[in-house]
Amino acid sequence: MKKVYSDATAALADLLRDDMTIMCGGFGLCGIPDELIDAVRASGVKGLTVISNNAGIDGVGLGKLLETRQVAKMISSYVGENKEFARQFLAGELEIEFNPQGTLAERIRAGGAGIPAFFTKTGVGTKVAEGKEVRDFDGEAYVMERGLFADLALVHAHRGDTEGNLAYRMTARNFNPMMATAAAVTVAQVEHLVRPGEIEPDHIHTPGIYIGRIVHVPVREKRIEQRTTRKRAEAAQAAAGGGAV
Amino acid sequence: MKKVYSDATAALADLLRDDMTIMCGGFGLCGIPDELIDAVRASGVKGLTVISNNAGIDGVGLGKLLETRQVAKMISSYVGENKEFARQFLAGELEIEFNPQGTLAERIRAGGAGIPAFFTKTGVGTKVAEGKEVRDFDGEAYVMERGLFADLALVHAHRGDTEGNLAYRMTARNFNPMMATAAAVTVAQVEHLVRPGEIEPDHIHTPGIYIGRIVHVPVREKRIEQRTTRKRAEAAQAAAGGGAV
Amino acid sequence: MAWTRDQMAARAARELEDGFYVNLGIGIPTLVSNFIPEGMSVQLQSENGMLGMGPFPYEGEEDPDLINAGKQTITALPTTSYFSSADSFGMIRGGHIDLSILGAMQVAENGDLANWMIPGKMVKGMGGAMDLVAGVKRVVVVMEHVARNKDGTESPKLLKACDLPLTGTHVVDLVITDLGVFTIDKKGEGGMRLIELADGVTEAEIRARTEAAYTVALD
Amino acid sequence: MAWTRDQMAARAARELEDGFYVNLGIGIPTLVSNFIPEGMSVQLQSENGMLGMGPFPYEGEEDPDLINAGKQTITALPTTSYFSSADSFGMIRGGHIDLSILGAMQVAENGDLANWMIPGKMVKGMGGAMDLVAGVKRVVVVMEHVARNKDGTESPKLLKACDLPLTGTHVVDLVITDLGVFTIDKKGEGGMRLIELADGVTEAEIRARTEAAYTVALD
Repeated sequence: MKKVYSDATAALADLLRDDMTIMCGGFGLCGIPDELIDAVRASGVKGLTVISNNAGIDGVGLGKLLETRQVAKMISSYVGENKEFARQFLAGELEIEFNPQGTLAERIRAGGAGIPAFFTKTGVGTKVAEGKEVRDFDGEAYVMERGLFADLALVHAHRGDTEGNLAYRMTARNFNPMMATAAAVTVAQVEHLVRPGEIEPDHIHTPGIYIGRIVHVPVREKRIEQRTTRKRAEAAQAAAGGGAV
Repeated sequence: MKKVYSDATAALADLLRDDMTIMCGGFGLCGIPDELIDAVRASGVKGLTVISNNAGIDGVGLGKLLETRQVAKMISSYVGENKEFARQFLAGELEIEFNPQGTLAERIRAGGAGIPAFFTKTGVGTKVAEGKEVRDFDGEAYVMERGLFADLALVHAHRGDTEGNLAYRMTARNFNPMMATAAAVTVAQVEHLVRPGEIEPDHIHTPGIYIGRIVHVPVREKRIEQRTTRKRAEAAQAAAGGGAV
Repeated sequence: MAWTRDQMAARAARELEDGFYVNLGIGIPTLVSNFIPEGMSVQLQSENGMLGMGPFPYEGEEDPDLINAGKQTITALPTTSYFSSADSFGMIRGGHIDLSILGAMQVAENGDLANWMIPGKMVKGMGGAMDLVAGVKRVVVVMEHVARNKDGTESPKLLKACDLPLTGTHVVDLVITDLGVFTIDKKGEGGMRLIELADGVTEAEIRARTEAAYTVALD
Repeated sequence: MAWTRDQMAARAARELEDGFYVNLGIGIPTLVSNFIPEGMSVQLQSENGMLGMGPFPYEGEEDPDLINAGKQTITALPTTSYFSSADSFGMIRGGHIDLSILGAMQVAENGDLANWMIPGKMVKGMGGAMDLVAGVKRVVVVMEHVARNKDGTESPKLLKACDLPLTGTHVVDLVITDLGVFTIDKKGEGGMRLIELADGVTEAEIRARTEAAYTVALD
């Protein structure tokens, strides 16, 4: 079983088809499988349903698939940073299903864990609960949400071994671990490809069983969406005076 | 907020009461919070409902609470290794609710994650589904199971920092992470107590938010339930000839 | 006269307690972290998968892998842990976060909250707001007392009932505006209660600019 | 003449494929790991929270923190990963394990399986068996063809319908006994089919010792 592919195009070649459902990891531009997204764009497949917390920004991440009109529907929690998205949506060219972020995360986890439906308080009494079963448990109302499962999941990890075991870094973890479990095939883009055993088994976040294919994409440049910093002088001032109400 | 207590007795002193529900981590004797169990025994509280995958063995782990008749009910998946358990059960002194192991694990995770109920294929058409809602999703039958939440959870970890962040070791992880999330108060017994920052933040299995109290219990002796080994000669032989069908 | 943004944040910080785990929304709520009293342990959760959020990085030390839920670069602390989005919202939905401080477009006297969409305008999505208000133990709203319209008029934001699509029902415990502070008995029959006035603000001024019914219980 | 335990395990090993993730039950199924063909990548899952289970440790190298679902001491491999029980059964329930090989007390011609309790006897619990049969893609039972009773008589274990409490319904794909091999069309109408005879066993002998209806499709 060879899971390692030479590049993103090779890894996705026989997996892509029109009208398929693709999960795509990442939060904002953090932890997105950008090289795999580029390969989807290059393939020209269209009519895609994309499950992703966000929709990238113009020209970056999933924004690239929006530019080329390859996406028919997004299932997301927040898409605020994308002008092309707004244009297509307002023109009726793009369908969007908004999910509360936690409901989206749990629906994906459920899909991967063989749970077809679960109940949550989130969204009770709001538009999100419209058309869904609402039920009382111990005097509190909960809405029933369904598991999500995709044809293909694209994830990003910091390290991966040739067996497919993955480890994520900091907040680049986000939706990647659940998505890795919730698709017929999962393809991982890893910054560092290592031999089995090099990731301590207690530190593996995604066991190799979930990863069908893996591509080594060394980091070139990672985009930052909101570069926020403090000045050293300010910091010193804050440390000196800070804290008191 | 000081989470660190000097010993198990001090950590549990004001938390224990008759007829309460306690979750207890571990699989067999692996990863059990033995010192915390000892403190429960010493306290003399009784009428306990204990949620634990197993019931220890005679005189070890939860077996100690059975000896003293402190347990009124067990919620478990397998209790085969305990003679005193069998005696009390057959005498009608002890109630037992069997759950499939995966259903038990998921019920605990659900309880900790605010999910009052979920659907699973496990147990459909068996005694486990009796009296429960069974529903079709996409042509397949699923049974509805409820989340579990306890008054107190007792867990064991390999390392813990004073903030309550925990890391488990190998298969001693088992039920501990979910149980840590699914109780009003969770008390952790850790083999190594370290300062915040000493456990790499990407390697923390249980964030400190779930841990109310922490006790440092350096390892003395860990019991092994089934000591199985191979001889070096056998191994050499297997390596030389092995593998072919 | 009314409270400034910093004064509102400072007032919100008085809701913090030692050992609290807190989620702060975007805008004024973010400022609350500047007012955590010295020596008080408050860990900030960021719903994209982090507990123990530190301050913004020094210039040149930004790490693209380390952002908060507002997509801003941040830093870690010795107490920090990272986890997946599913685990993060398990923490939120399971009631493990003590306090959520967030902004709002409208709050109703029964604790209903609207802060995610305006019909007819481009909807960006609710993000984690619905999960936070439904799951967190105590929800504090920090917002301007009234909305300023483009034509120069103003509209009340504390209402008898929200007319914008809801983020959650019966979810708000406390509202801090630039004019004062209100409690809401979100699960009971106690309604909304004015408990503090901002510096120089009168109860009459608040009454004139509030649609919601409320009782007064100033110290 | 019939197959030995090792021969049954060897036959079960022919169900393995390169790249498979497999869960082995206690007893004969455990022996299957001795018959994994050289050069074939098969990772064994242990439902207490491990993927990539290695052989038993050398004497003196047992680690109490490293056990399998039968509570036996084992070892790790370079491919090993550890995870929680919830994650382990998410893997099982979600259909990610390719093959489960386990023992049984009874199997019915519709694929029903009973292997966890005998009414009137002390019940030990089902452990992970119900989750495995419901969740794993393909379920192979390895068992003696008949049960030997204390009075010397024997009872069939391949039945028209199980009379013991069920572990799962419509779950078994293949049954390997000491006498032969049967396929079951567990979700369809194809029923049970005898596809192989053990060395020296006749179809007549199997028919005499089998209650279940089956068709014959020997090569």
